[in-house]
Amino acid sequence: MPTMNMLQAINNALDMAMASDERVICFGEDVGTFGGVFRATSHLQERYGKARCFNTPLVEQGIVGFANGLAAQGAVPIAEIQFADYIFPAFDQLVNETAKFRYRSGNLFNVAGLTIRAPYGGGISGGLYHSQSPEAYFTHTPGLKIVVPRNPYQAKGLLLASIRDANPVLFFEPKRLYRAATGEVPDADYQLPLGNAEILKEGNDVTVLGWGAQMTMIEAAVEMVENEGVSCEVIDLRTLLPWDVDTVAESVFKTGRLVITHEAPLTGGFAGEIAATIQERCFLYLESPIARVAGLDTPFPLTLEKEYMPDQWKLHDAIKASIEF
Amino acid sequence: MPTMNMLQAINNALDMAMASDERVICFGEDVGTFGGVFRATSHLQERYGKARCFNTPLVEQGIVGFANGLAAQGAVPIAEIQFADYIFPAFDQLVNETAKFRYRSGNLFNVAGLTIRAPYGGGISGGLYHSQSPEAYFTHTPGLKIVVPRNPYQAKGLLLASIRDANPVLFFEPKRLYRAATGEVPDADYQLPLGNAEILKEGNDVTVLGWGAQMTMIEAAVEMVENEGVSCEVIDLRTLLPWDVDTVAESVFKTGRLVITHEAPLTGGFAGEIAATIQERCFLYLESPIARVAGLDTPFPLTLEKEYMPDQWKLHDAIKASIEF
Amino acid sequence: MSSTAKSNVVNVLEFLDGDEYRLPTFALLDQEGVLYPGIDAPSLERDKALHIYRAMVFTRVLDERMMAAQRQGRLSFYLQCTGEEAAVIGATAALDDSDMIMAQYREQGALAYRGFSIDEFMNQLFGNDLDYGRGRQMPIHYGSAELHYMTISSPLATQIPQATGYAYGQKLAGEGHCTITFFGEGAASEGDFHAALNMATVHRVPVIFFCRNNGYAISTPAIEQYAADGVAPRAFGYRMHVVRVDGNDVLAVHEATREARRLAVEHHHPVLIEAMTYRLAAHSSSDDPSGYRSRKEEEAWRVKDPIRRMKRWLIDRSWWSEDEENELLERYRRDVLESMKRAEKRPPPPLESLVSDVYDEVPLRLQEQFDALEAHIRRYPEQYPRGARSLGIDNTDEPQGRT
Amino acid sequence: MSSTAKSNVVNVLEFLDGDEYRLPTFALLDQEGVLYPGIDAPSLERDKALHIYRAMVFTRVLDERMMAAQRQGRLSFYLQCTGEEAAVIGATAALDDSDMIMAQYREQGALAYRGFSIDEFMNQLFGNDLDYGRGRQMPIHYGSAELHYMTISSPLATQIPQATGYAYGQKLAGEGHCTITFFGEGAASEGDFHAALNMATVHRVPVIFFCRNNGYAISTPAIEQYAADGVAPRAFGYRMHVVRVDGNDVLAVHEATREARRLAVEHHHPVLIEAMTYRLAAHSSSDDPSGYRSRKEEEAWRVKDPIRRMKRWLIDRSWWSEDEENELLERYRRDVLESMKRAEKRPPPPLESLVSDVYDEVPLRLQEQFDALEAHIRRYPEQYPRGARSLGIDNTDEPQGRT
Ligand SMILES: Cc1ncc(C[n+]2csc(CCOP(=O)(O)OP(=O)(O)O)c2C)c(N)n1
Ligand SMILES: Cc1ncc(C[n+]2csc(CCOP(=O)(O)OP(=O)(O)O)c2C)c(N)n1
Ligand SMILES: [Mg+2]
Ligand SMILES: [Mg+2]
Repeated sequence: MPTMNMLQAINNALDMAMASDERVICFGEDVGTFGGVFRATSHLQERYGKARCFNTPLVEQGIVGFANGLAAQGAVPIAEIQFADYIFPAFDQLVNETAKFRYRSGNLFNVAGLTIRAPYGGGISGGLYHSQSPEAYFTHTPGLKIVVPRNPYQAKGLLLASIRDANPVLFFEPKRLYRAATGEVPDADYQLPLGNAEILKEGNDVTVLGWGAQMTMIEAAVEMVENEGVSCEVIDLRTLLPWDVDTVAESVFKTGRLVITHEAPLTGGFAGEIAATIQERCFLYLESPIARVAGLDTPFPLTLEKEYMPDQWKLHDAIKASIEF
Repeated sequence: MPTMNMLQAINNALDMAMASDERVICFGEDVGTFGGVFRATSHLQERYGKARCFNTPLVEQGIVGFANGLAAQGAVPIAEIQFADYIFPAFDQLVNETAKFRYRSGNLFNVAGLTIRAPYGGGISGGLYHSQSPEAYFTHTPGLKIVVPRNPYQAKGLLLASIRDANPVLFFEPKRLYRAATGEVPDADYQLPLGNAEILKEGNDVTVLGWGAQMTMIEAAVEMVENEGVSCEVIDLRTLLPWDVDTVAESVFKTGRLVITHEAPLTGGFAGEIAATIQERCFLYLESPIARVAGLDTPFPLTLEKEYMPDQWKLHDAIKASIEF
Repeated sequence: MSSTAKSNVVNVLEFLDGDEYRLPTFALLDQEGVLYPGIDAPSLERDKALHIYRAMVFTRVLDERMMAAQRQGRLSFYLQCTGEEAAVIGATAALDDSDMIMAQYREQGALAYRGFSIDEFMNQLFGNDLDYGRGRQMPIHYGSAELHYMTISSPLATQIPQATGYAYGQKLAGEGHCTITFFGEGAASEGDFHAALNMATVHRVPVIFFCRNNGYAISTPAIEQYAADGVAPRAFGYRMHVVRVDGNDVLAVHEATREARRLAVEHHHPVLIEAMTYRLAAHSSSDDPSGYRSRKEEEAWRVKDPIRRMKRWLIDRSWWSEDEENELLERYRRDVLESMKRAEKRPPPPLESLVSDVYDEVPLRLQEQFDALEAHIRRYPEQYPRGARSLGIDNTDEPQGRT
Repeated sequence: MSSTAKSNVVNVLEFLDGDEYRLPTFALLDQEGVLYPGIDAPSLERDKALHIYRAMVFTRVLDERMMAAQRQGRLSFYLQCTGEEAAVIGATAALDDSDMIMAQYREQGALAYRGFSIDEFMNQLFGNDLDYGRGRQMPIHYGSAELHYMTISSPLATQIPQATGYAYGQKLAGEGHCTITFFGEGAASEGDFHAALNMATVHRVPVIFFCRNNGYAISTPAIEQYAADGVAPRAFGYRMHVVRVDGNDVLAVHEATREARRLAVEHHHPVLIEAMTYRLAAHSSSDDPSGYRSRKEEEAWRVKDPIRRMKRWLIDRSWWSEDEENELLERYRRDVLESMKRAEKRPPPPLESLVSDVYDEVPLRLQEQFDALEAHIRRYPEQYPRGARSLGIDNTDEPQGRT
């Protein structure tokens, strides 16, 4: 099996999607000749022509508006938003339009084919506007699916599934891992299921839950606490909307403890939803409060980014505190 | 003391704010001659002139962008978004700009004077796009304050405080109550504190928490359950960001039970944040899971709106279930 | 590189503001409905002309009856096309029937022209079990897949970039179709308008941007909406083909749109059409224009009524008569009333319509929410007459109309 | 009502596309830096001319040095103004020093002209304790309240409607000031651009919209950004005063902006200026233009270098010499290097800067988060060298530069 980094895996998925369905169309700022500022769409214009892979003018609301219309027409658009921080001008098109297209028309029309890709997250010295993790701005929006991969293998399989899913999908890519994460990725065309969390490691004392780039923080933290004799069950949520309550609840029934982490600010972050749901489902099983390890309730900083990040040491302490409660 | 409905109270607050500070400027779609589609800005143009109260072109991103610039210049803009459902085109200006203006510049510049008013909520046969409660889309945004009044008296005092607060404030007005809620409102210029929840009724068995129009549902539900012998402590959160954790936690320490309600869809709604925080703070005091009574995880419907609404009967049952857990 | 190459150099500083370039208004019929002198009879055959006219008259009747019904409390909300029938229907008639229409909300005439039945209108207006939209949207948010009429969405201007995208798909499909998108001069202020027109010329998309400039956005007069001479000059900023027409002249609108369609489909030139017209009625049933405009102004426009003008032209050609007119009016009025009665009596959409169509399938948690709701309604059927009715619980006495 | 009144009626259908109306490019200096024949010497006195020129040279030196520093890993990111100095500085020099500047990010020249010190530049670039922005934003996000230069924000085009609002405030204040906002031809595609220009003419606001059309938005050539003849014709859509200038001709830019300012301040006419120029360097230190444009194209523009052209003009007037030039270059290079060393050595902003300035005061819960963070850093000081340093814990050996 070839080894790829996450960008290569994504590029490979896009290539396969375009090869297998001529209705698949990729576009966004700098996506054409240049292959995107991160090069996720490299060579696609060469291979599939300018009509199917192209630069758009610099207007995110237009990109998503155009994509909505194109999807309604029956095409399978994959639009790139250059940084997730710049998805907000398209917020109305996503939240009022994409998400409600099918419902409001009684499924006379839908944007089933639509996928929006956007690199998200910190750890790259990007400051306020190249570091945000905006997933929770969208998890409050029925009608959208939201997917975040943690490594190259997941990225390819989840992206192919997102493109082919019969619902619009927001696909957030952890850009910190674009080149940093490498791994074996099958050449074949494969899909990983949407809506299913994955248990990466079984354990008994505490459930540790995250998604995307935070899985690397979890991995490091779990290694530390396991050395201190704590047995962790590790879950990658993978799909944030609709999310897999059952897998998480089952795990907490067993461990009695839950630590959730995300990079985005604590307040209003998606960990709140998970904690609220799980405290209700697992009330009688909880042995300590559900803990959230998240960003500060501030914009994303730069010089003190390391201090801001919900990293393995913060996770380590939260896991220990949960155990020792 | 005169009796006013909520619109009159808001109009009165705007009038007072404009009279007491000539830097206060009101604008938005149809806000000028017409006084706004709900008439919240009636007579302000007559009184203060076209330069200080005017119609804008139909472009929410422009309204908020303009307001940001005007506030940065030192003015005190009060912008109206005609329906909260139409605030999303301005999402980027609000979340990336308004909220981060002070932080990113080290307070060289800020938009301290800014207030954005928007009618929100259901119960008026408005369907998908005249019923939304988008507060949770903003509670994930450090730098914003978010305020929701429940009655005319609160509306006037909180709006005056919002206008004069040294931070940008989103002021969501429960339009279902615009004319339905009436009450005594002092003629005087008064402010109610931001950031403080208000205990409307003390009680021992369960804390029931909400804001805005849901307070009327809570009131009705509490009346029912109190007749069945349950003693409720009722809290109006009033300010959603930054929110008053201490008052809520204190109450739950006493009652051991919490029921939270909002109209917006359950998943990702602000009740999740509250539940997550309170289960952590009050873990050892909780006698039943924190319950959330919210909208369905769907867009807002029309014909079956009554069925959708988190009303007093649903609240009644949730309170009873919490007690009987 | 950047397009300076084509711009010649001058050494004298001069500021332009576009006033140099006034766009004229294309018209064929004068205010009375008589062809301007020296104009050839336009290429509109009798059958098509009558098809258009009937749709215009039907739209007028529908609007009158439904506004009356709204005033009687039978309907929660209504919004008229009155005064703009020529613009909407003249344009629609110039298209192929399977071209896509992405409208704003005041274009019921387009549906009438394409054959949306009265019952279909009524089912949407009353949000009953037969409404394609399953009673989820406010009245007037029609849609029809069969008639290639995209379901209306309230947020303004969102359909404009969508039209660009839809038309891009049509271009790739290569079946010779185009998209028309209607919007008001108010909606044209939204950022989405700019995005849509710019992307359309860059990607050479077969789309017609049809602006109904009716002078108002609710209470806001056009003069507070923009400082320019209408919306049409914006086309120059995108190098887009543009024409301004008298929107109350159905022949001019039809002719302009026909040619625009040819440019769009045959040459992939997107086109902007600005139809100058007037919203004769209130913005909607929630509005009262007496607060922001004069009766005198309204009267001045009432004499330019597009239906009156077309009628004169038809009668002059002996294609139409007062007798036929009266018969038609009577029939439409009767049909609308009967259909309304039928629609009012129908049950509301089933309870499950609350959770279907959010996704292709109902997700697990949403199903749980639904199950809890159903159980709740069974506990309190009297509080939820519609839900109870859908569940077959019959202890309710809800009136049939809307709340 | 709607502005049809002014539009005359025609009976012949004709589509326009703006090609009828070509906007010329205003220039005073030819490509060599020689005044076009027959042109009066522009009204730029010697002192001002040299002030402008020094700022241009300084900007070039700063850009060269800092890009080199970035390549050496001393700086995380950098972005050059190279090739656009005349546009930015020529415009700035035409303003009153207390007019507000709301820039995009490639306008360091404006700050240089107004006297931002080298140390001030460096403190921002290195995000140290003296950075006004407290090390929160990426390099090049300068701001100065004293110099009326709004802190840069990365999201594109957001400053454009803000400029309209800021200028509205200036108009009400009545002190005769205006706002200039700079943006690229790429950013002009955003919806915010449309909103800003339309609101500016409707509300007659003293604002200058200055578009640096440098041919590219990262890799996207202008030809894929819009189909029109540049950005300038968009002004017609708003009835806005507009002029296009050779952006590499500092005299033309200065002259045009001076007159624009007069129109804005004295007549409340907002103005759009399109300066045709070229981004000679990469988009930023993260970019490599060889992937999307030819060396030949770059070379063709290098000969049009605005600094070379101004220098020729200055030397022709005997206002400048090669000796002065060399001395200046040397001084600037030395000053930049020395300042850089100072800035690199400074400590990072204090830990509390993580939570200050989110609100006017730190909210209770945020203070709790901060306290927890502080305690955490005290437990793991070696993992947070900067935080530990700020807390006075000194067991760290972090290198001084950026991570
Ligand atoms: C994004 C958005 N903002 C505001 C509104 C509220 N609104 C509904 S109709 C309308 C006026 C529209 O005017 P115009 O586009 O000229 O169309 P007309 O009603 O004249 O046909 C407004 C402001 C809305 N529906 N969507
Ligand atoms: C809203 C938004 N979208 C995308 C970006 C990413 N981005 C940064 S610069 C740039 C190109 C800008 O081009 P232009 O406006 O022409 O300015 P120039 O760099 O040529 O000076 C892009 C796409 C951004 N910063 N903000
Ligand atoms: Mg209108
Ligand atoms: Mg550019």
